[in-house]
Amino acid sequence: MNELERAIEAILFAAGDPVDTARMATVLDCDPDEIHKAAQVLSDQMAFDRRGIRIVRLGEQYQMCSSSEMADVVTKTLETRKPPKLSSSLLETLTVVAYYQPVTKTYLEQIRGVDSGYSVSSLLNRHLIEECGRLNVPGRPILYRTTPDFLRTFGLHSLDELPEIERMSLETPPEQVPEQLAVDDLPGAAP
Amino acid sequence: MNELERAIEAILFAAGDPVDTARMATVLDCDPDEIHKAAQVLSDQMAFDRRGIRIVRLGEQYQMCSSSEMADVVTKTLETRKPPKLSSSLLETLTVVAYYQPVTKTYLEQIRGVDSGYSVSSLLNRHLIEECGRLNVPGRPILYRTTPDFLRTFGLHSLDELPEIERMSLETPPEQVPEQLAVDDLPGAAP
Amino acid sequence: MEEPKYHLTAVVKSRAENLEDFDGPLDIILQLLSKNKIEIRDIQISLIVEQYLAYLEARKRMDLDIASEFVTMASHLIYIKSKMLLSAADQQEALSEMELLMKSLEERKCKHALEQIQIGKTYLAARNEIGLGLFPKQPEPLRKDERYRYQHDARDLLKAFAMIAARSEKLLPPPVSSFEGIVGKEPFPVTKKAAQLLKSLVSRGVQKFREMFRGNRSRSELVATFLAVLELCKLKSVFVEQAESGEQTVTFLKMPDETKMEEQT
Repeated sequence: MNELERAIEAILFAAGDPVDTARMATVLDCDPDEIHKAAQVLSDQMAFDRRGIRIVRLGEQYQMCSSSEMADVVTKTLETRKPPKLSSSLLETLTVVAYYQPVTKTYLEQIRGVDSGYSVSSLLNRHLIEECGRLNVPGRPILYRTTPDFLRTFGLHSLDELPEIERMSLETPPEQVPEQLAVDDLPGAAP
Repeated sequence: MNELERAIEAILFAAGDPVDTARMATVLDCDPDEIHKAAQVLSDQMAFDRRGIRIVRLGEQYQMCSSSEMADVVTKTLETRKPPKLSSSLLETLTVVAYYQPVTKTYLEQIRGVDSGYSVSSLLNRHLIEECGRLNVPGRPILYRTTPDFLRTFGLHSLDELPEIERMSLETPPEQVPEQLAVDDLPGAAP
Repeated sequence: MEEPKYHLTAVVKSRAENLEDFDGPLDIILQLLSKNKIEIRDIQISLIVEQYLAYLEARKRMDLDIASEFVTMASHLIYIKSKMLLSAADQQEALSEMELLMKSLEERKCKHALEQIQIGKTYLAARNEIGLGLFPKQPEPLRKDERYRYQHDARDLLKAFAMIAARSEKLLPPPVSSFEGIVGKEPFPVTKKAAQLLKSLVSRGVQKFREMFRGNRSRSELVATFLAVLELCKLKSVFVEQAESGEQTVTFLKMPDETKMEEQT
């Protein structure tokens, strides 16, 4: 490793961002071609040694970055905040997709009674639902279904294991049933 | 270079900030001692090869930084400046924090005998000290301690390397109004 | 800095109002005095002086620091005690003297602490520039992986369903799974049942509707029988009527058109 390579390594490290070849040539008082040559040697050596850091050329710039082979451990180490758990609205949307799949956004919004665009894209990002074709009606809306990640998350082996929805949970809770309907079921409770 | 060293190199590069040995051990699923050993091997190899980057141990953390031999070209390229040396009063305040941490401003003012508000905020700005909770007494004064940046700046690997001194345990008076002591260590540093 | 220790008999007020012995350095005596744990009148200064001299004798040398501290404190003790003995009116003044003494002791400690700090400061000052050339860098932007990494209980799905139901105040369309075993599949084919019925009707001509269900083994077979009768009616293959007795009878008319039967399956 020569002096020029050392200097380039230090500069690219401290910068973090891509650095112009011309800028390094000025600072190190040499020809841009020499910079290219030295940076290339460094880059090749790092790749050959399969180091944790690499140097990549981006046009007339160079940048140091961590090796993509190490992306997993890097992400795991640096993630300070655990990603948030599913909010209740995400969980609702996911539930509707799980039971009614394949389902369009319009249909699930109809069931939930609220706009669900954000929930759908958020669930897509988390790999809990995925697109599965389009419904053959005007507008050809996208159909969604749950993913294998969904099954894993909920400890299910297949969709057949989805807990059965009891009739009660489908109906309006008793306290919200209008009076006339509620008393009908009770013998002798004539109005 | 083995797999563990590669991973540590990638993590330290990506983190920029000091990284806990314990955190790396968890992510890389190995013993903290193995991390120490691998980090030490990496660090020694970099120093031996006189590379542009180095790995320094800061207590139970490691950090990657550019070699100080390359400080000039780095500052020139990035158009930054080496941080200036600490003034005598900043250095004194920092030393008190280093030995008595965690410590309140009142306590360190008691030892120094002068108001140290300016010094404390200046050391906070330079990331040489940081807040670390509050003392459980009336007024709940903020506690301060030194940072990993402090260790790096002074080329220390741990606080144990500070020379041993006699530490006094003072009767902490009720939070003093600094009026009687309001001779600021910086003349002309009016609030 | 080793300090001489003193032993005084029966001077410290204990809880039981008995006086206990004291063992410790001079500044502790002063502290206890200031906190009214010891009465100045109980202290024999001559005893303290004796013990101090014995301490010096044992050490065989003079520690100037300790000596000056001792003289300062002992003289204060004597001063305070003599004031106490003079009049009770001077007590208040004596007490503030005590506080002053305590304060000066604290200041001495602070001064010493600061002197000690200079050792560390000198060490750090020499190293001030060591790390100034070591430049760290900004963290690399994270490559985001939003893959979901929590475990849920499958019952969370039911809770979510209940939430929707409660909010919507209307009946949700039941999902396909709710119809399983009812109409979703046809475990007992209607066509097969229709063929059985026709065979039986052809041989007997007329049969009671109720009898058609005899020997049916499952709910789905019952459903198939009912549907088969309706279907055969629709195809005008059989005729259902109510007799005088109120009993429904099924009468065979003709064989249905085969192709239409097949649509059933």
